[in-house]
Amino acid sequence: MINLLIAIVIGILILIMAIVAIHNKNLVVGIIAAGAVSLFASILYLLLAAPDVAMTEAAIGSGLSTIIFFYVLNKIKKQNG
Amino acid sequence: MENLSLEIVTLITGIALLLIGIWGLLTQKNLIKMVIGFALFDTGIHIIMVSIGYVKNRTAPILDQAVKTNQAAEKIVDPVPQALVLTAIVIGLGITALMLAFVLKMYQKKKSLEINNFNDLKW
Amino acid sequence: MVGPLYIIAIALGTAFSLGFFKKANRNIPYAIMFLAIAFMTFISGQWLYAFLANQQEAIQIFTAGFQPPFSISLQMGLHEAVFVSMINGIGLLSALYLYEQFRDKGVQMMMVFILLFMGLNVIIMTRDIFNLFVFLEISTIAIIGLILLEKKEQAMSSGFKYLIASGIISGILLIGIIAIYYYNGTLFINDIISSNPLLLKGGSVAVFLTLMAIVLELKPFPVNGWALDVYESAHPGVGAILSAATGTAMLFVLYKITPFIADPWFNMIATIGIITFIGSNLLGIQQENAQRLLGYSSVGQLGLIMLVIGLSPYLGDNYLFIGFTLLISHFLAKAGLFWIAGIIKQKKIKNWSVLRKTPLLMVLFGIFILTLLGFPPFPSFFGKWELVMELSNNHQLAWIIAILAGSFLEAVYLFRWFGYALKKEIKETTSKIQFSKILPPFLFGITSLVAGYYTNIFQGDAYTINYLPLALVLIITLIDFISAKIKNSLAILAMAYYGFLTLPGLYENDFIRFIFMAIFIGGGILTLIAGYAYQGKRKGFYPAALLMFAGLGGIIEAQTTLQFFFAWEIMTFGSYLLIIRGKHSIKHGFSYILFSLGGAYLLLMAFGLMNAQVGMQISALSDINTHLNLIFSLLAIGFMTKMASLGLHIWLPGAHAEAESDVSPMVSAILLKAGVFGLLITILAMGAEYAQHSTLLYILGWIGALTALVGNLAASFQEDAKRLLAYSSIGQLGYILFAYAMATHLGWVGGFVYVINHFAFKAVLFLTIGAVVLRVGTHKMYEMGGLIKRMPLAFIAVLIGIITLSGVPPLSGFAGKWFFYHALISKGWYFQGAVVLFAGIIAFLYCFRLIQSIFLGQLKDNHRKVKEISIWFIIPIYTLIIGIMIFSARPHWILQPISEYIAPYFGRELTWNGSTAIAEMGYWNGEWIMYIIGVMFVLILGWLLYTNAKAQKVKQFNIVYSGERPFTPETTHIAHNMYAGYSKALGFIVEPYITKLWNNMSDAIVQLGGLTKRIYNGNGQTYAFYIIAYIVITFFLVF
Amino acid sequence: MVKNTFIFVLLVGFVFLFFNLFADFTGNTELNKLAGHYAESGHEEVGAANLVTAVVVTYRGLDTLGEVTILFLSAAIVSFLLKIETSSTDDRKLRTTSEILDTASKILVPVIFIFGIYVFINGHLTPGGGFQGGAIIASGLVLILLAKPLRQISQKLISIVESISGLSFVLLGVAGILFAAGFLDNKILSLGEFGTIFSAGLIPIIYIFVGLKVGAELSSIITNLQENQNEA
Amino acid sequence: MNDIIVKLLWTLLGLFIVLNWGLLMGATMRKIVARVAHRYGIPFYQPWLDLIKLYSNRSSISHGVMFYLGPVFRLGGGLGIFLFLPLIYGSEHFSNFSWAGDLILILYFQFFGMLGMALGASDGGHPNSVIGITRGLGQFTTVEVPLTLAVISIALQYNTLSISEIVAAQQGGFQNWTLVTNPLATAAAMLSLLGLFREAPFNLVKAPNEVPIGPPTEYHSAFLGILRTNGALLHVVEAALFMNLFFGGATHWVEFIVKTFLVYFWSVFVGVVSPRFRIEQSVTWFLKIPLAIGILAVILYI
Repeated sequence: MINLLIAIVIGILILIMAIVAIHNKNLVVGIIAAGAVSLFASILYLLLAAPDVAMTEAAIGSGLSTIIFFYVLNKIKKQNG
Repeated sequence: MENLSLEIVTLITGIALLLIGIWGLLTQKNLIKMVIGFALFDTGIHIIMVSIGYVKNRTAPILDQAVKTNQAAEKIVDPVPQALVLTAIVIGLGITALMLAFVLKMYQKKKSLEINNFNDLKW
Repeated sequence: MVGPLYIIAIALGTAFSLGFFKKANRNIPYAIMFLAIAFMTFISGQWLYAFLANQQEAIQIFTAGFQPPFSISLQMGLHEAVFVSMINGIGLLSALYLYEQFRDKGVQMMMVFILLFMGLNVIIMTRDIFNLFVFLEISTIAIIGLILLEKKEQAMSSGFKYLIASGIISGILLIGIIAIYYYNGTLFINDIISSNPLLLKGGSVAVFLTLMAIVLELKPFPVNGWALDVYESAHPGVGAILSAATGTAMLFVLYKITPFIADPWFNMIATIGIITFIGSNLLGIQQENAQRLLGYSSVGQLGLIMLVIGLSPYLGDNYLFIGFTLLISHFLAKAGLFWIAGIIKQKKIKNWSVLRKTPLLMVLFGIFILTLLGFPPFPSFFGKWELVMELSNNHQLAWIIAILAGSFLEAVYLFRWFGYALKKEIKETTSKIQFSKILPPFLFGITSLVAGYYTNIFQGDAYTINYLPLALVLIITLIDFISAKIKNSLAILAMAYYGFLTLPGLYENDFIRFIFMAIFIGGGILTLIAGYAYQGKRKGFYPAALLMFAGLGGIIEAQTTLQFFFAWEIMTFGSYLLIIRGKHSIKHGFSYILFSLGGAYLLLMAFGLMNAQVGMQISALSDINTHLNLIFSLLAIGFMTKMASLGLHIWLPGAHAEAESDVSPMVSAILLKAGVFGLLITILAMGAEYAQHSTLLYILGWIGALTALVGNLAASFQEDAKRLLAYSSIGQLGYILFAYAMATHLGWVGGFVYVINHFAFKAVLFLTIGAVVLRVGTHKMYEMGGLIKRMPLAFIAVLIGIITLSGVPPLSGFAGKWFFYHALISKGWYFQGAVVLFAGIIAFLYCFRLIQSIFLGQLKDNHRKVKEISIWFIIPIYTLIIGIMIFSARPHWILQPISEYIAPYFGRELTWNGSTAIAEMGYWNGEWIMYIIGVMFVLILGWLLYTNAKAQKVKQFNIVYSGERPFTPETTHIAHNMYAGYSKALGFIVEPYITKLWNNMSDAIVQLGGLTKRIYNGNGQTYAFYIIAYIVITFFLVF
Repeated sequence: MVKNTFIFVLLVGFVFLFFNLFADFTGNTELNKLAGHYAESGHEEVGAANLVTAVVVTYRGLDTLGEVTILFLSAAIVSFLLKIETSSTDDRKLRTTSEILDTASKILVPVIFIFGIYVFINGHLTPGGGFQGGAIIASGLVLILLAKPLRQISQKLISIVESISGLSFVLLGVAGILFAAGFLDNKILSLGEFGTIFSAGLIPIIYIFVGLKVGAELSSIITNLQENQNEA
Repeated sequence: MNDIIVKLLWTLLGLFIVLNWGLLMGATMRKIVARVAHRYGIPFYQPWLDLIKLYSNRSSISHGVMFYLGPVFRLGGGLGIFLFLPLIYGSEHFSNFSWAGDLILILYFQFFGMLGMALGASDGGHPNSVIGITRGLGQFTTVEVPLTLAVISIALQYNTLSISEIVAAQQGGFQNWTLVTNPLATAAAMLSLLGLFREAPFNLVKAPNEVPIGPPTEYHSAFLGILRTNGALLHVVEAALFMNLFFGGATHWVEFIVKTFLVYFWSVFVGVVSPRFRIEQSVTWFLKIPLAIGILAVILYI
């Protein structure tokens, strides 16, 4: 039961973060929010008894891909001036 | 509340995330935002997949002290969707990285991140 | 046998190890990659051979040592072997073709390339649905990588669009797969099939999503903007891969999962297919960019094959045959065209005229275009034929119409393009062409031809008499570089031999066919004799002419509708090539081929309907018992397009007038008879009972009469001699239509008189005028005049020609008129008849105009030194004139057997008493009329010679002119706007209403295309929107 | 705005589609036949305690191969893409990194690497495996780059690691055909004692290569983005 | 062989009668027209004098072969119609060669002369000739339409196209003439006749009173002689054709002469009292009233 509650809360958080990621004007915030979505998602995976997936999501979804986003953003900003 | 089980909550979360992702992909004019939208869409699908593999009140598909080999079939969740998701996540990363590389190149060419500025080829 | 898994291992191993060669000389990694692909090809080819040689069962390949569904398994069967061989084959050739690109761009692209083909191989072989997804992603990403081979700015954005789109699609696929897994507990395709995934609603939605994703990978219209952008921006070599290899693999996937699908969904696939086929072909019409055009065409072809898959429930055993022939045609042709595009490096289709610099490329281009369009003898011809037949057997007329409409649109742009390549002036020269680039399209072109032949053999109605002439055409094409004189002799010999083979038999068995064959062969030989007048090589003339005659002969010889249609299409294409040779013929050739194809499709439809009832024998046409009106109308209209009946005539004047001097008689005097022959067998098949009371023929009669009127009237108002003759042909064919539509004994004999006469005098007139045009260098009649002084032989020929044409006794033209009068009165078609006879009198106007403006009146100063027309024209002309004379003096030699032939069909109305024809109402003795008039003529001439023996010859310019002297021959020659008063009174009849009508129609289609193409606004986001919308809308339509 | 309304309507339709898709979804209460088979005999057939790993590496090994290939492709394309006509290279002063980060990276990076290797070597026993381990190694690299943005990571090394591990993966797969029951069969080596590190036959070895390969590929993507940063 | 010679001799006799009657009739008509116009007119023997003069002209010029052949064709046309037309009903001798072809032959043989004339005149190189020919041809096309319908109508009526049989069907008195039994066809044909004879209002083709225009412009001497001969011949045979079709034919030469005179007189009479049409007017005129009558004539017999 507690798992269910946690899942609901996390789920809501995920959705909020997702909306932030999409609708925030600031790209940096957006990217971080997207990373956060992945992070929360990995928690969901844990709840769903999928530690492997959780690890992967945490490492790749919220870790590496966020970093790649930032690299690209960074580069774009630099080119801009 | 009684119908609401864990996997259904996560399934709904996944679907909602997927829809938000599509929404972002379709409405945001910024290329990076579009990629973010795509990443969310992907994550949504992954959550759906894992939810589908879940079996009520069971543990991870790892055989150890807690889960003896002879009772595994009653104790663990379905490993197959998890395996698939693993693959899917990595594929998703590859595609995201590729998209971002393209975005970067496109930006270098036109100094713009507006999708509307990349309509050179049409009809 | 090397196991199929080694394909994967080799490809992956090569790709991974190429990383070691990043800094090395790039030829080394290229060689490794090439060898790897060659080995992959070898593996697949060896399996293909094994399956073909000994019909064994498909084998299953398990991975990881476990049975499916527990592990991923692959399957290698005949189908897989074929597809994998196709894919690897094109991979090998692409590798060769892209050699330069790989050398420039480095090792990474080679990795990408080989992985692409590995992906496609696994896609075909795998039996695991998630595995399918993974390797689909591989090939998608690899394609995106290959886009970068072309260093274009647009390549970036199109790559991004492609990524977004395929990202969404694969997401959808993933959802579908996981849902299928949920509902069926397996990922093994065979298990999914056996567990019937559609039982649950959710399961069916899951299958729906999977299906939609795969369909979307095939780029259905209008959800394919990103793919088109890639076609346009990528290197043509990549376009070839995307279109031929990826498309083929995806089709196989669709084929693989069809067992999942419920019946109503087949309709959905078919609908998607047809919308794609028609939609993209519609958009192709306005496209100027060659690669994008090829993109539209690819999408359209894939749509067509999707349609075939969707219609498979109707197609029965023939389903695979149809689908595969269409696919292989698309595969060969599209790859070939893309490769050619890469060789000549011309973006705009208007600039493709550079192809003419390299005849080999031109020929290949032609082969591929024809392969795409389903012309014989290429595989898709038989595929389309069977498709129509099977649909017709299942009463799916609407599908047939839609397919033919789409094919027609496709023909529009392909022939426009082909026309540009054949005719537009060449702006720039091409650089040298490497062997590595020309080899792949060359091999595919050869394969196309060979595949066509084997398809026909497989299909079972191969007919050697159809292929012998084609082989000859091929030979003539190969020796096209030698002098025209030799080729001409060869062609004449070949025609004579063909006649020798066929004519005696026909004479014994079927007199009507004999007459037509004699016209085709005899006319062909005579007009070819005129070809000796040409100097140089006349490149391309002989293949085209022989192609046409091969088709004409085939039409007569055909026993089945398939053979007939085969020959018909060959004839159409050959004549198109001939027509488009004229100087300003690009437009006319285009409209000719479009009308011809439109007509041919109607024929095809009719043959389909017929096949459903009585099979393919032409002789069985008379046994049909339902849809009589529909079938006969389709046939009649189809043949009337070739006969240029009113409403369908607008292609003719230009096509005939602009053609070369010896081509005009071929296409006018000879070719038009093909339509007549078709109409004739149609009406014969109707039988007297039906024919004599049919509304259809009643309408045809009126059309014939009005055609005659309008044709003749329009001819009278022409300033251009050849155009005049062309309109005259329209008018004459109107008579013929009218005569046959009567379906009576007298009418038909009259029709035959017209057919024979029109052949003879139109050949004489066109040959003579053509020869004159060659001498004076203009078509305009008012720029000629008085040429009787310089070319008396030509004048006499034209004189005989117009006497025959206008029906003045004693020459054979009168026979036609006589039969007409009697026939129309006995038939009761008085008013139509009056129109026809009125038209006949109008013929005098243009006859007079023709002979007066050219030969009589004042000789122009610049023509004072022209010579008599070439001897090579005089020979055939006077041979024909002798023929006319014999026919006039001894009409019963030919007409009596014809009369006997027809009598059993329509009831006897005519008897022969020696040379006297006796009808119910009157009689006619051609022989005696000839004698009486001859004697009389000689007597009067003698009298005049006697009284006027010393007449002094003066120049034409020496005339009484109201006390003044005329200025110049130009101002004294009345030729321009000759019938001004007449045109004031009746000119309204020949206003180009019909041309306007057709123009408006084609404008409307173009406009529609213009509006439709707005959906491709170039915005990747919009395309993404389309994908989602397409899925959702289809979902609501299906569920 | 009109367009957004359209999109919204569309998404509502999409929701409806999903509603239909999962109308019969009740959640599982037991394993299906396939999963049941894995659960019951997976440990005997494959010998890996982590069934996900068993599925990923052995039962569905071909998928994994494909997946590695996708990353490989991505890396190759990204590297190719970013090399295309690099724009003008003006030397730009980069911010100097802080001492702390520098030091931290020196200490942390080896730990991270070792952790990554641990994750993929133990993939058959505990959660984790090649992908996760590879990702962890790649994040170690990121840390290096954060600390010293100008540091050149040897592309060549990465490339060689990538190639060798990829080739080894393929060769091991082929070895499966030659010496065992099929492509990627892990029973070339004995399955060992269930639950120990040297068990599950080939799985740990394959996972090592997968880990190395994924790590190399991700590193390649990252370094490519990094390197070009200097030139941009 | 003997039969054919006898036949030829009889034919020549018929030709002699017809020709002289044609010349006389022409002169008479000219006289009448002159009197109507308050002139004295020519003497009745004038045409013979003209012919003799033309044939005996010493000097003559030719513009070329076709110029030379034109008159031959022209006379051949007139003579041909004569040859294929039965003149006197019931007379074996004056039925000429009508066994070789029926009404259709005669209708189409009209063109023979026209064509030759047109070509010959064109070879003369005179623009006015060509103008005349184009006008004539244009007018002729529509003149033929009512005639065609009339022919169809009587073919339906008598169920034959053989002239002899048509005449045979009209025997037995005035009430059996086509004029009575099929007045509409007769009317249509008689209107066409006006165009065939090219008297006013349809004489723009020859434009007799202004600059010389029309086919004969360049002709003179024996050439013109032949044309004149043909003119005389043609008027009679055309009139005879109409006589045969609509007015009961002739059983002896007197009836022949009276009837042909009246038929010819009809066109002269209309000509005398009519102004002249422009070419497009005459073209459209024939497509109005005569055409309507012709159509009615056919409809009545369907």
